[in-house]
Amino acid sequence: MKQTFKRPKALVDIPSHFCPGCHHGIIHRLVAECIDLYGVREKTIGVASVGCSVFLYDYFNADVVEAPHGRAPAVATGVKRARPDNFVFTYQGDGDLAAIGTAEIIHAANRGEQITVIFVNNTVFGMTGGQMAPTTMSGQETTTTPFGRDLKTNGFPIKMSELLTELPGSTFVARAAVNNSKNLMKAKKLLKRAFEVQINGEGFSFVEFLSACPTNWKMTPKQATERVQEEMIPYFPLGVFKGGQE
Amino acid sequence: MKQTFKRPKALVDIPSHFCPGCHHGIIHRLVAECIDLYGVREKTIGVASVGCSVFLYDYFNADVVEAPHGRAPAVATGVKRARPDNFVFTYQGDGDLAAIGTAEIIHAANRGEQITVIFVNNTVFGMTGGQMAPTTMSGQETTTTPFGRDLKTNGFPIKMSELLTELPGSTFVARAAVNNSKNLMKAKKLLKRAFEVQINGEGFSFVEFLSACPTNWKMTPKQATERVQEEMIPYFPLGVFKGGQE
Amino acid sequence: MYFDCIIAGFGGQGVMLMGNILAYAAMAEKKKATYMPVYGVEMRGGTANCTVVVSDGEIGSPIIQRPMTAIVMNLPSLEKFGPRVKKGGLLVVNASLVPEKEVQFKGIKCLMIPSRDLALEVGNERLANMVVLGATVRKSGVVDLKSLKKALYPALDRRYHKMIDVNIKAMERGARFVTEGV
Amino acid sequence: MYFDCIIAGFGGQGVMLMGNILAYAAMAEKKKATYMPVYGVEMRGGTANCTVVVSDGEIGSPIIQRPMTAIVMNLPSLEKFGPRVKKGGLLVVNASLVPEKEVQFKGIKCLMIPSRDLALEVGNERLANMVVLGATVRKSGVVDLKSLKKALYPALDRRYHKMIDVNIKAMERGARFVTEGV
Amino acid sequence: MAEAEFIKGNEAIAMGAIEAGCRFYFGYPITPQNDIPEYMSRHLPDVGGTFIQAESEIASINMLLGASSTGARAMTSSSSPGISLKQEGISYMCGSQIPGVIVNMSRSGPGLGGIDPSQGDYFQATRGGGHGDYRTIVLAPHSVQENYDLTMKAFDLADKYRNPVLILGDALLGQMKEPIRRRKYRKKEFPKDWTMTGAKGREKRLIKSLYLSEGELTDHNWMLNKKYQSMKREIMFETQFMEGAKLVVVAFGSVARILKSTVQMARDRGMKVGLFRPITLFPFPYAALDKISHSIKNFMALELNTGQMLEDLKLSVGHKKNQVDFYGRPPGSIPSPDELFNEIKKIYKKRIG
Amino acid sequence: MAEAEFIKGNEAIAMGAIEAGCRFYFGYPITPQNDIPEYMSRHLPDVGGTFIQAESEIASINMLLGASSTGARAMTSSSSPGISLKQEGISYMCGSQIPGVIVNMSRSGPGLGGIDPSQGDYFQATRGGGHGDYRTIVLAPHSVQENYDLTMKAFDLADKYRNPVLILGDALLGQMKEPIRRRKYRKKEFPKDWTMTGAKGREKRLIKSLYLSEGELTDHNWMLNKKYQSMKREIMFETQFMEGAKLVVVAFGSVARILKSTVQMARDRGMKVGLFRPITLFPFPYAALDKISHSIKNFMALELNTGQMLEDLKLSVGHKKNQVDFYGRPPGSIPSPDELFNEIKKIYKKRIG
Amino acid sequence: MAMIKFRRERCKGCGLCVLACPKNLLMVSSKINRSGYPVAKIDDMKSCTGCALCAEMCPDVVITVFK
Amino acid sequence: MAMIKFRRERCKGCGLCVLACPKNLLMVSSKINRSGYPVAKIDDMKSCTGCALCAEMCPDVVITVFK
Ligand SMILES: Cc1ncc(C[n+]2csc(CCOP(=O)(O)OP(=O)(O)O)c2C)c(N)n1
Ligand SMILES: Cc1ncc(C[n+]2csc(CCOP(=O)(O)OP(=O)(O)O)c2C)c(N)n1
Ligand code: SF4
Ligand code: SF4
Ligand code: SF4
Ligand code: SF4
Ligand code: SF4
Ligand code: SF4
Ligand SMILES: [Mg+2]
Ligand SMILES: [Mg+2]
Repeated sequence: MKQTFKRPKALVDIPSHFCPGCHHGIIHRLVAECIDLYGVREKTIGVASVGCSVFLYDYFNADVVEAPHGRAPAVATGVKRARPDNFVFTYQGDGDLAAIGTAEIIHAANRGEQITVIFVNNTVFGMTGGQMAPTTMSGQETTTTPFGRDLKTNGFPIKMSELLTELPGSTFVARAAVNNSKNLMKAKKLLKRAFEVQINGEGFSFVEFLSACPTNWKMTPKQATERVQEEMIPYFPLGVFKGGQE
Repeated sequence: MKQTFKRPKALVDIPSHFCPGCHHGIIHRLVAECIDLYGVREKTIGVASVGCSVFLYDYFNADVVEAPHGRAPAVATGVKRARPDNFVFTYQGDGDLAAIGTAEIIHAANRGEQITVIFVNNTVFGMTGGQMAPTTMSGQETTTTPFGRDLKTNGFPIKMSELLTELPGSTFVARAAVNNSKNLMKAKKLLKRAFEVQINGEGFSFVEFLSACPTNWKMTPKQATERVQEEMIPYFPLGVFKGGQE
Repeated sequence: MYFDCIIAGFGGQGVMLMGNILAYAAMAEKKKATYMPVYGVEMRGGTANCTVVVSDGEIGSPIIQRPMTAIVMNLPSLEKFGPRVKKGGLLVVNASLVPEKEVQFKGIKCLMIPSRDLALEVGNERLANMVVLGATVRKSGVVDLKSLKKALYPALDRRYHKMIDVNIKAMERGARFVTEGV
Repeated sequence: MYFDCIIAGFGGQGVMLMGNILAYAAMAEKKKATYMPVYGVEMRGGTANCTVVVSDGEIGSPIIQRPMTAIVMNLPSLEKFGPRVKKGGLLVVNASLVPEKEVQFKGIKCLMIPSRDLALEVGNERLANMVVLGATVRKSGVVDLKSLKKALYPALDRRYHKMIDVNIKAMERGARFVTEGV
Repeated sequence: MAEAEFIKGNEAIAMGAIEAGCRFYFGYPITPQNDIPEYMSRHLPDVGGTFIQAESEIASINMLLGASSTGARAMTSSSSPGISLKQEGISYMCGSQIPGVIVNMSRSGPGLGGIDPSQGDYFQATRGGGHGDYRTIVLAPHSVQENYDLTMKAFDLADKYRNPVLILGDALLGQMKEPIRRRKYRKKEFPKDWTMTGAKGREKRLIKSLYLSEGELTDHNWMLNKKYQSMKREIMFETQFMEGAKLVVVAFGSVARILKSTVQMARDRGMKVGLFRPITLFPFPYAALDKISHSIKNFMALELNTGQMLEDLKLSVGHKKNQVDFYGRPPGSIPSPDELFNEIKKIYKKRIG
Repeated sequence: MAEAEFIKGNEAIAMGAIEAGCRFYFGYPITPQNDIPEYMSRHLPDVGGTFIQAESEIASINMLLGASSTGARAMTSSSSPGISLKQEGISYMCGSQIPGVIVNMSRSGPGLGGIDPSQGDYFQATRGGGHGDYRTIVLAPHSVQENYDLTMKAFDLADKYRNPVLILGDALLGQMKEPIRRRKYRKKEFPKDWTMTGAKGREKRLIKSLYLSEGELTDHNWMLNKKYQSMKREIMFETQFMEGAKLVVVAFGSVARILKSTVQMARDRGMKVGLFRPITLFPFPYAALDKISHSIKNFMALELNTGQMLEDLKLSVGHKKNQVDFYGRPPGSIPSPDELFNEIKKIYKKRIG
Repeated sequence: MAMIKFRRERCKGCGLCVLACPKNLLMVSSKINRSGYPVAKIDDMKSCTGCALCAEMCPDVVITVFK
Repeated sequence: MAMIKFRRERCKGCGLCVLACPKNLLMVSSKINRSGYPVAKIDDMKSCTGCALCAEMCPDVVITVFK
């Protein structure tokens, strides 16, 4: 018998701090698999952001530099410009990327920085204990929308993939989910394409992952995973928005 | 004989500091005319930004508060939420709104703040002496793109109206120019609609003005005004992007 | 009168609630109280502890290096806080998760509570924390058991008030374990 | 040897260039020099001035409250800087824009230069600044006229080097006006 | 007297704010102060107030600037890295003389640091971390009750001086629970002849910090400086065990709270140790400490950092004239009363014997 | 010796940077330092370098953080309000021990203020305007030549200490032109065993400022503190006319430059005035001033603000032991040598007679 | 009949009014005002229709129109 | 024939693998590991096809698959 599924080499063999059923763990593994697949581990420089994924640096067997909250695209810009031959990626939550880091992601995309951005949208500020994120859905209860997100006063759940698609500087933009095997397999394909875009020097690549946060959604892992399908995907449609060719 | 054209009351009768042929002066007057037209002078609170229009407060016969560079939409949010019955507008340059203030304008629009944003796009940082702005055109020489804007390294001229149109929170988004009488008359209409949107409580309204900066373009006023037509309008098309009805 | 204690366990064990109830009980007796929580990085399933200080007079520090009393709900907590208990102090151990052989401390009193069994007796195992709290209060005498029961009202969210009776039973069971040894 | 001067006018009059050339001329004579510009808020058409200090030794302050010499190219500049010239100092006035009656200062030397007329004589009116500079240097002796001419090379952008000859003529015309009074 | 309530330090701040008439809150989440925005989001609507979770700390401080410019009572809160981002805005508010209450429940730094209690932001708070010459009143509570009381006071001071007021707490003061007693807040009225309300029936008004004519900004700065000087009348501090003290321990906020146990321990053991706790960090009680230094010669600063308030202590008592010692515990571990006792004992032995 | 070139202060900084091997520049325009990005945008491409005009100061400092983390020599520049916005990033760089050169050609504040020379950012620069305990070396040039020389030095210091280095100038030092002489820069090599280059043939590396286990951050802070203390060996200052001086005037940067004329005037008039000019503001020359205070008793700080370095002077010489006077000229008008002379004369008369 | 008036001291000689006049009636003269700018003028006032396009385009509100 | 292995100490009992298995072979048992989590298990290993969907879904890389 041959081992047909194993831990990717780029993923350090330690327990994770993520809550049970958190999709961050799956997304970490997918990224690590791609690093292995393209053989770029020794060229990779990860940029960790601030959010539940802040310990990225412990989990990836690669060089990692920590960015202040929201600023990973700027840090990655500095890294990539200084080391154009390295593979540079950021990994950012929806608070990080779509709230405080709005300007940085838009301008990094607009400049067409040759970086890969992994964007984990779990409709909530996970690390800080479940406050509203820019992507929080209409009516969703969070600790700062105790009566549910009211579009009139809190604004609309923001669709970052669609927004970045508008910018001529972005090369590849896609949205994926890992809530079931089918979506997960599609997600792998999109992530591969994102990697290839950077490796081929084609430009800025961006994959948004819809992700479950059972803890702050106050759901079981099963309920949370189902919510991705039932509530999130209808509003945040999956697929390639730009640059699917190749 | 009756006087058929005169200085609007909302515009203080002092000389302006703008360079000869600068369109800021025209745009100021159009805004002042609308304030007169809708009789909102005594309810108006202007939010001045940092750029060549920083002295807005001297020119408008209305209450004005100064915002830090790029933050006028946040300041206006605070003002409008505290005084929902007042007419609140910001007046911002392309450096102010599309560079440092990217996050603030996107989120104010996304929240659907009931404010009116006057956005003056002159493809350059005017006040600071002619550096590249996010809207600087491909190949345009500025003091920080001495060899012309290179899309590969400096990114693309950003289309703010199009971007804000994407956000469900924005109610009215339009682009105007004042480079000739025809465009100027259309600009007036768009501006009126923007005022009405706020006055009727319909939401966030935004008018982008293409504007000439003869000084930093190193052109005569005539050449600069012509450039708006020949170079800018083809890339930054005029018209209503959203919310034209009513 | 002065009392301080550290209560520690995993995230889901309700150690923070224990601390809160204890502090409310003290307040009900017109004592001063402080409560200070410490969370790990993990949102769920991580470790957590809190410090409660009760006193007649003004309370200085709300945090304590060497507590008079420690309640440890799992093994890592025993390892961390057991050795810190002051000489002559009291260590209350959740015997359902901590094997007796690990509890080897000199100069302090140790109270082993088979909290899960006792909790199952009165209802369900999630009441283990209340059992331990009842036992601790009976043993230390920091507050009256009556005050502890009363404290459930302000400490629990209104939604859970229907659970107060069974919580009281669990506290009483813990207290009885101390008095009667079973 | 120590010399300082303020040169002031509207934006388009080239006062900054005058300051630069003067400083380069001093450098050509192995003197130390500092140049300090001050701009108004307006980008075009506003007021502007600069201060040039020339010395054999180390230069302390690059800015001067009461200059030994002031060159004023328009009326507002006269009003601002005229009264500040030190006793015994020199005030050079662009007579083409400043009426003689405004120039009423005691204890200083005043030099009125009909700069526009002289500039037109040698080429075009945009050379007025060079005329005034030539005159100032001849009058004050701060540097040699030769050094002033040489300074055009480093001070002017290469694109304008074809204009050097006519600039030199303007300087000479200014200097001649001082020596010959016409 | 009202029934005591057992609440978190962060909640006490939020409650105090609402009772003092705060109707606008703008913030961005950051540990360890999230209970403040969370409380505000739940309770402001009840009183007709507005809660906005802004897109960032920068947006928050500028929304505060905007709301306060209309004369409304408004607040923002954050913790260290978020407060760093607000520095430009704070400088603008000071320059434009706009009131507002800013809470820093500080955490450990530098950088991302950690979420432990820390006093590493003392310099930033007391000397203005932003650009230019400006100061904000800085209130440093050391208990949940004080969180509540000083927050109320902060709103009055902000309006009185038309200047932002900073409340400097930390993770300990935000997370701990204690009983507090509410008190009736009596709102003082302050002139509102500068607020943005629309120029109805009056001259237009202008709020700005840009001053370009010769000398104008110099005057503006001296005027502001005079105002900052005049804040001296607001100085607050607490002393304990000063009679016969031979060593005065100086500390603020959370560590001062811990020291209350320590100093008691010291006195119990016969060591003549007093405690001086500045409550206003700006203005700092220079004169009070100076006066004390006429009779007591030994001082010791204790801080959760590597030595910041220490400088103010030196400036107060003159470290070339009096003995000034220091124990610092930068964040990452919270010192217990016993540990602090040992540090004080060392110094006491050395200086007094 | 090279031919003297007549250039702007800002350009001298840009030139110095490129000669010191700076190959990455990230900035956002702001008066009065725009010549720096403009020079960089024109000249970096010649040497294979990269210029990015970032979307903001915050993006700039974080691009700097990124580029420097790879071991490249990189720089950002701005002026006061922009520097306020960089405070969070600077705190991160210090916490993560990432080098980098940051130029503040400061302007007048607070708020939007104006574009005049100012020294209002002294506290921010020397005490860390961001959160947490951190320090950056602060170099304060007073001439165009020094702009050039100290910028080169800044890159070495940044690499040596793995810490950002701040160059604090102002509008005067940025805008004035003076002849400078270029010098050959000899690049020193520093260990690069911490840089982000990809984990090829080695263990992975990590650059961070987050430290969560008990006590770890405390140790990290003390380690950093030790490093900051060790920077004392870099202290630089200049003195003039100290022989027989009865009053020592202490000033830095642009005002020190102006004072060189003033002190000369004073000496010409027989007043025994000396000038002490700190060149490193952090570390501040405490010991040198202290030593001087053993023989000279009268000091006077002069600053373009309402009194900031004054505190360091007091801490140096002990203001309860020696006489420390102050003249401040907050920005909005530039004092001339004559005006400063009058101020010094007043003090001299009062203290010396 | 129509008439336009210039407020010469405010004119900056930019010539945008010149571009705007559909009847081509305006020009920037060589007269300089106190601020040093050449000022706009109209020679043939009779042909002016009072359409105010010149005034609309003037950034400095130099022109008022009567009709 | 296929086989899966659990690394029980890493399991958090989230049950995502249970959802993922097309053959419905997995369940979260009542056994608790050292970290206090109930762990996933498979009873009917023979029916396992080795499709690895369970492993793909596991956020904690608890499952390895052999075939
Ligand atoms: C400047 C700054 N502001 C705020 C924070 C606090 N903070 C840490 S993580 C976070 C947001 C986390 O949400 P998200 O990015 O969605 O990541 P998630 O945890 O949901 O994966 C915030 C606000 C911070 N560390 N720094
Ligand atoms: C925080 C901060 N950064 C930079 C500046 C400098 N600054 C002033 S105006 C301006 C940009 C002006 O350009 P724009 O917004 O396009 O207005 P314009 O002058 O072209 O009308 C900049 C960068 C500042 N004042 N504050
Ligand atoms: S809080 Fe949410 S996002 Fe964070 S680890 Fe837990 S489940 Fe995942
Ligand atoms: S610089 Fe440009 S934008 Fe600014 S006033 Fe002059 S022409 Fe107008
Ligand atoms: S448009 Fe106005 S400012 Fe320009 S030339 Fe005509 S009148 Fe003068
Ligand atoms: S009013 Fe019309 S016709 Fe008359 S000058 Fe102006 S533009 Fe020409
Ligand atoms: S998915 Fe993984 S962690 Fe979750 S229950 Fe299954 S094996 Fe355990
Ligand atoms: S490998 Fe496939 S069949 Fe086997 S347990 Fe996993 S999901 Fe089920
Ligand atoms: Mg999230
Ligand atoms: Mg612009």
